[in-house]
Amino acid sequence: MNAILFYVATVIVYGAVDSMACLALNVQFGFAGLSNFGFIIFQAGGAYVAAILSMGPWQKSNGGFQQYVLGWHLVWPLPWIGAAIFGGLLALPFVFLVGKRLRGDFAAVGLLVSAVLLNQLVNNFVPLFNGAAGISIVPAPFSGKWNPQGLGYQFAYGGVAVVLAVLVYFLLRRVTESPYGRSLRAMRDNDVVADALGKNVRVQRTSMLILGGMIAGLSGAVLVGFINLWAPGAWGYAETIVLFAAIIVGGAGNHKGAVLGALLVPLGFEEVTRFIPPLSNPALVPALEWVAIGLLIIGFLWFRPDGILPERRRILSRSATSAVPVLSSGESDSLINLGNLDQMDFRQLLRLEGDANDHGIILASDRLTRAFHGVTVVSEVSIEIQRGRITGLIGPNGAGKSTTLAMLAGTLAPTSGKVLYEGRDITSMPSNERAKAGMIRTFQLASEFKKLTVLENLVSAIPRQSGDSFPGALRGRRYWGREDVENIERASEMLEGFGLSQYADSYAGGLSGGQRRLVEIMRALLAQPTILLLDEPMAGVHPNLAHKIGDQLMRLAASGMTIVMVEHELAIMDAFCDPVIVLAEGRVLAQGTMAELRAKKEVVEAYLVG
Amino acid sequence: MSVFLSSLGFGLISAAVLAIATVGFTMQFAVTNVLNLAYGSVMINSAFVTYYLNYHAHLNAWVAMIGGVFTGAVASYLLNRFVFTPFQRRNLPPITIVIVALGVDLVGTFGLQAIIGGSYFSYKQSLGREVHFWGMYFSTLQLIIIGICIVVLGLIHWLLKYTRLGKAMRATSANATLARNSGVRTQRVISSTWLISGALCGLAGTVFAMNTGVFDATSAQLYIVLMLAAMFLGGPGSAYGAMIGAVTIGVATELSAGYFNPQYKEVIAFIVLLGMLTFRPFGLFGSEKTI
Amino acid sequence: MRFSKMVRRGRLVDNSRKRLVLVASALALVASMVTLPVAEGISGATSFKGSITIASVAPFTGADAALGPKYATACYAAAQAINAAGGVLSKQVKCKTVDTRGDPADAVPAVRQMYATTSNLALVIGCTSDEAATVVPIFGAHKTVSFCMTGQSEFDAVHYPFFFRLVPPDAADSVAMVQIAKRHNYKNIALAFGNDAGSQTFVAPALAAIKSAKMTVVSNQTLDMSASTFQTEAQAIVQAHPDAILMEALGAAGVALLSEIYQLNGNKMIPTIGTSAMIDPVFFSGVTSGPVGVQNFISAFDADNQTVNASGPAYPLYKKLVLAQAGKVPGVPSFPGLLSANGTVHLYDGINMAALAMVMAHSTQGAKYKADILKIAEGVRGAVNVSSYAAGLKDLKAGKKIHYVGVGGSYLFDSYQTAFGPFEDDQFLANGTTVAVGGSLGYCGLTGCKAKL
Amino acid sequence: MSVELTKQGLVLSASGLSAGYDGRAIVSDIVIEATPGKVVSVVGPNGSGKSTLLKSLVGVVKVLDGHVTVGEHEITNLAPEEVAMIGVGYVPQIDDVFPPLSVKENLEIGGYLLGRREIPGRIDMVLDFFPKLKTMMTRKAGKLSGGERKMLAMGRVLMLSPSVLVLDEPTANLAPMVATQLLEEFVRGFADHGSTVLLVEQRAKAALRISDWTYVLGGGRVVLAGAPRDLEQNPLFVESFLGGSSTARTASNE
Repeated sequence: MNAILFYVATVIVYGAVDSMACLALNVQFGFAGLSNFGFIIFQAGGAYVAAILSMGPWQKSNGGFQQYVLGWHLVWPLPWIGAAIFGGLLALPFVFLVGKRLRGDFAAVGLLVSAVLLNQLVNNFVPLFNGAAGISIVPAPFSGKWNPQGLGYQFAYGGVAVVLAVLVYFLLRRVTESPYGRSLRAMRDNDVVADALGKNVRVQRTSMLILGGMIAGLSGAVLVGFINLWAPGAWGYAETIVLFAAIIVGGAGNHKGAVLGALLVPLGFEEVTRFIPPLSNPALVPALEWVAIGLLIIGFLWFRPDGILPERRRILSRSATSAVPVLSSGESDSLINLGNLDQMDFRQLLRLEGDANDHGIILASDRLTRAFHGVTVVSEVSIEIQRGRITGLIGPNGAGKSTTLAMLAGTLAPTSGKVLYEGRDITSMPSNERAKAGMIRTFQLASEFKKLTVLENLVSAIPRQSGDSFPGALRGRRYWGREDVENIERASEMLEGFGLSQYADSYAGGLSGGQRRLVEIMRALLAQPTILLLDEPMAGVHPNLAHKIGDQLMRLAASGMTIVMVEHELAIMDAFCDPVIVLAEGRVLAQGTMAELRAKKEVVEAYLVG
Repeated sequence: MSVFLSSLGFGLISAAVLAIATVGFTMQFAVTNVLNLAYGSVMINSAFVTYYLNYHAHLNAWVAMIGGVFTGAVASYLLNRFVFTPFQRRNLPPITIVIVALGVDLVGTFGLQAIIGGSYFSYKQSLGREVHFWGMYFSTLQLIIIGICIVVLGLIHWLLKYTRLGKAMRATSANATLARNSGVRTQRVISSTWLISGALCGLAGTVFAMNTGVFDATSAQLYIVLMLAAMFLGGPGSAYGAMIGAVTIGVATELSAGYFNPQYKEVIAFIVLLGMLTFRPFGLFGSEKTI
Repeated sequence: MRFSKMVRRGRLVDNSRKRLVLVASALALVASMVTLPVAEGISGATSFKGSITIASVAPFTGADAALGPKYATACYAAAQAINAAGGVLSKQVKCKTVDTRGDPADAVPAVRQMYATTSNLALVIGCTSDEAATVVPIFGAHKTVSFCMTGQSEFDAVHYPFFFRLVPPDAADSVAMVQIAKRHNYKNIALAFGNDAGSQTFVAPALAAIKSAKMTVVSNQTLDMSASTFQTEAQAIVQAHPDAILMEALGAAGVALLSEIYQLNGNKMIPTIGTSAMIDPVFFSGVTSGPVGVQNFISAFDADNQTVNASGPAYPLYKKLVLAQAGKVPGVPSFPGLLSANGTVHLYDGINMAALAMVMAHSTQGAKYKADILKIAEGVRGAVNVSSYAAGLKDLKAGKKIHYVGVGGSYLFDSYQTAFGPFEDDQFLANGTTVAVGGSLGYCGLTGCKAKL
Repeated sequence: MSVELTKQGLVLSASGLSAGYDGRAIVSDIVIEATPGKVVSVVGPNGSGKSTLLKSLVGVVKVLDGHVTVGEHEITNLAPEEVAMIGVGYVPQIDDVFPPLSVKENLEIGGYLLGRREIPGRIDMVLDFFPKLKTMMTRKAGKLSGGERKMLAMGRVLMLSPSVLVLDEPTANLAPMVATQLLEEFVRGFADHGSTVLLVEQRAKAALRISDWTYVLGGGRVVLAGAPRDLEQNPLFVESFLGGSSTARTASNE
């Protein structure tokens, strides 16, 4: 009978709305690593804007018993579009909370609090959206032409809602399954490293905040068009927690999981519990719902942190040998020798144009100084790096090698002094821009993107990918596909060279220490640096292989790549680095070839006496 | 002037309750790095235990309070022992712990509501006679609460500065590994921290309920926001910062209520919190996490 | 959308015993009773041909949880009498509760589901300001007659054919409050209304009425229902030295405010005039168990209310029936306390009128019997007064025209089918029931109160 | 220096030790022994695993294989606090004090295992040994200079009158003069007084000067060992620092 059909229509609409919300939140949380605890703000904003755009001016409309701003009486779909746009704009004030500086959990708290705050303000400030009473008698789309209470209309509405949800699903897949999506997940796994590879973390986060906000706004519009009323009671901060629960249950980082979660938690819970007859304590059932949601969150995070549908591993390699058992370090190190590194020629792989090799000064530091809480670690270091050479940086522990390297790369701001790139002062240039300009650094500590496959790790580093931007991603595979295949080719080729092909499709997080180092070196090379800053690249790498890598670096340098290498394995320095700069107690002690340095008394002292 | 003084008076009361709560909250963060957003639910559960002893076991409210304090201590200890510690062992990102804490908060708050229903409760307790000086108004009850607050903060100061345990807490919070190298059994220290902070939580819950005069299962849900504001103002993890922060927030909210509009009195707390998060995430004084 | 209210203020009615058992059983129910439609029958006379259902669509949980049970009680009470009289067209009357949680986004699916799971729905009662705006159009679409308790003035402006309102808009309520103040010759008035939808509608009309009554507003406080203390507000009111306070703040907020005023005023109450919604057992027990105490409270608290014709012929039966529901309705601490609660009084009358209209129209279809409600309520020429379903049924069977004069007197509807009835000044007794004092306030409308319409 | 500053030393020995992080060995097959009254030093280029070795001895890093004993106690994989109780005092290279605590409080924490009454006496004893600290008891440890900080770190350890001292690069980031003083006056001093000293040093020559026996680490293994005098003659020694081929050799030995 059609009463049931009406109910079905309602459930369809709510299901679509919840799905849109979860998809949007999942893109922020599951893909970009943004814990947006203020998500509900965006949905609410969209709902309000859709309402006031579709209603007439408040003095006249329905007796003027409610007040609100605007009231433009726009025809569908303008109010919905307006809602989406507003949802996006709403993201801007929150950008400061998701910047690189703030701890993730602090930012989350900030957003949570914003949600509470805005709800209170709207609730108490009547002129804006009619306060606690909310805005009612919001005209449903085309309510003039058709009867919104008709079954046909209701199903049509449900249909539109579902279509929108599906469109959102495909839009988001388009974004996340692109090179840009790869960069988002890279940022999620390790934002500092992503930044050092030239990804603009702040911009990426902002765009995801905006994209998610727009979808949230749209979902709000769809809902308010259906229930024709929107009030603060409908968007308490806890709504967001329910959505988070949905995503954790469904599976973060998986669009299908988000939809599943939406259907299970916000929709399923509500509709099922409605059938329970009232018990002697009416609070019981709703209260138990909340308890259950709390338990779901804790239980899943403990027993199945990846949710029902976990994020799926992206298989890029043509020879899709998925799920390679990750070997323990021992075996793998012997395996590493299998690489045909010596036969490889990276030059055309890395698109290096010939040997433009004048050995001019490309990078220089001028009285570079850095102090941590009053303790000076690097003081007045002035060094010059020549193009097309491998410059070594050595020195005892605490000599300030890594600190100097970090300041050159821009990941650490100097307390005083300058960094000059081809004579230009770049001291204030942010690290990701330096990376774009061709200054690529590696890190001493493991810095792979854990939940990206080895191949993804490498491809993500390749610069100037047409698909590695929001608009680029939107233009779809047809636009970036061929190029991406090429990039994967190049990455696989290098992987081959390092004898790690069999790991192409396994998560980088699972590799042994030595292998992870190699991934990092390969990644840095694929970033096609003009200046390559390596921080102890050979640590934990098998000596034989270390030497092969060294030879490769020599060839690259010969064809114009500039390399700076911090390394304590002096054998490496001997073999490959010229010149070598010795730092001790944060100062430049000496410079020259290793042979010269060994002859220098103060160097021997620095190492043996202090 | 009279507005100022009377608002100041109310501010002092709110500050007293808030200070007790925030100190416990911030100690948990300092020693175990847990942002325990479930704190409010423990508060309200403790407050209810006090109510139960006071109303059904016919104990004097002040006696019943001991039960509340005990509840807070035990509940917090168990929470850390069986929820937060296991999760932390998996060294997950801090955000996961926050989400877990929110889950716990739901269970705590609505578990209580499922049992006691949604109605509201008041202690069997007289406000005592009205006291009025320097343009401030207090009930005897409120003066007692302020007194309790001063004593408790004094005790905390004594604990942290002059006792073996207190110093061990600060050492653990500064560098747990080194503390162990020095022979400190950090696990015990952490447990005692949660017991003590939990006791504060229980106490806070009870005086919170006494001061509002009436409470229900969800009364403390938004209180955590004021605590966060106070904590971040004084620097997360700093007990003394928390005291100063609490007094500032307590007084500021009531002043804004007196001069501007009581409806928006929490707004100032929110603004402070967002401002601190944006510009000085480690507080006005703190540069790093230190008890 | 749907979860919020619970978190903002889950304030409901306490019902202590054997709770843990319930927790367990409820968990079992979640699993087992998923597909089972909800209908709580009142077993009455046996020989029924089928049944009809009357649904109380209202908040049973959330901020306004106190409202739902009042309406449900009205239904159970009326149904018991109707079934005892053989039912409606020999159909048994069953009552059903639909919890909207006071959240519009929650109300829509709740109502849709109600329709999906009840085939024989004949009447809807309840629908407060929290959800009326979203659910009334749905009722209209299903041609279901609804008696709504919303005070929102939007229903004075928009016409819904199946929508009836047995209480005047909140505006009239405010006017009545001011009328009470006038009686006591109060000059300086303070206002304290919650910031929730239901309470805010009183403010503007109250201000207007105070102005036209030549009184002065010395303080006007809006209470943030999510706040836990209201000392500043209380202080502002005390400092303004009002003769009386007009207030509506349901739930803990009202209790907190009154006890803080009591404290700041040197442990003395300030005379307080509440809206009819404040005649509520939960509020009464809350405030009297607090510091204020019973004696101080009842000596200083009045509430306007629509006249409950306690001396009238309908009252004794009504009283018997309401008290007979004790324990049957979840969430009501004191049934005597409901006797003058306007939700219970007027919906009881409404159900009787609707039932009689069904008999008169020989149909339980809203479209068919809705016109007869007006006839029965306002009385056509030569109609005999009846004050119970049984009596009305007898006269209808005897072919007479009838005019229903119920517990709330007789109902005169305006063009939007809103009834304006006479008001009275109620005071609580120590046992939580109320009595009218000082005679009728007359018919209060937006403009003022007059002796006759 | 005062008589009971350190207890009579115990033999600290590790055999067949391999240790590292999340199951991956950084140092392997280590056999070393430190005896009472002697300074035994471990030197080697950085990255050779010196610090990891020490950490594994005191329970901070997991021992994957082999045994560690102090006197007759087996301390393999004991919790750091238990190792401390047995009488092993460990001074890490960095993060060696509690910055927010005052100097006095740092010392008190050092004496955590002592009875309340003993502590003040102990503190005086330590202060006699590091008189410089006397003047700065109320200052926060975070505000001390490198040298003062190191003294405090050692003082903290002395509070429990340890029988074995394990020092990780005490001279790192110290001005050469301070470093030399620290090693020759204090570190040597402990040993001369009969306690066991295991010292990891970056400044190999300085270390050799005060050591009775020295192990040279390379690539996580002991590549050389001997009396300082002999080592200095040994060409491999300098090479193991500035040549680095040692690791290559050990590697190709596999």
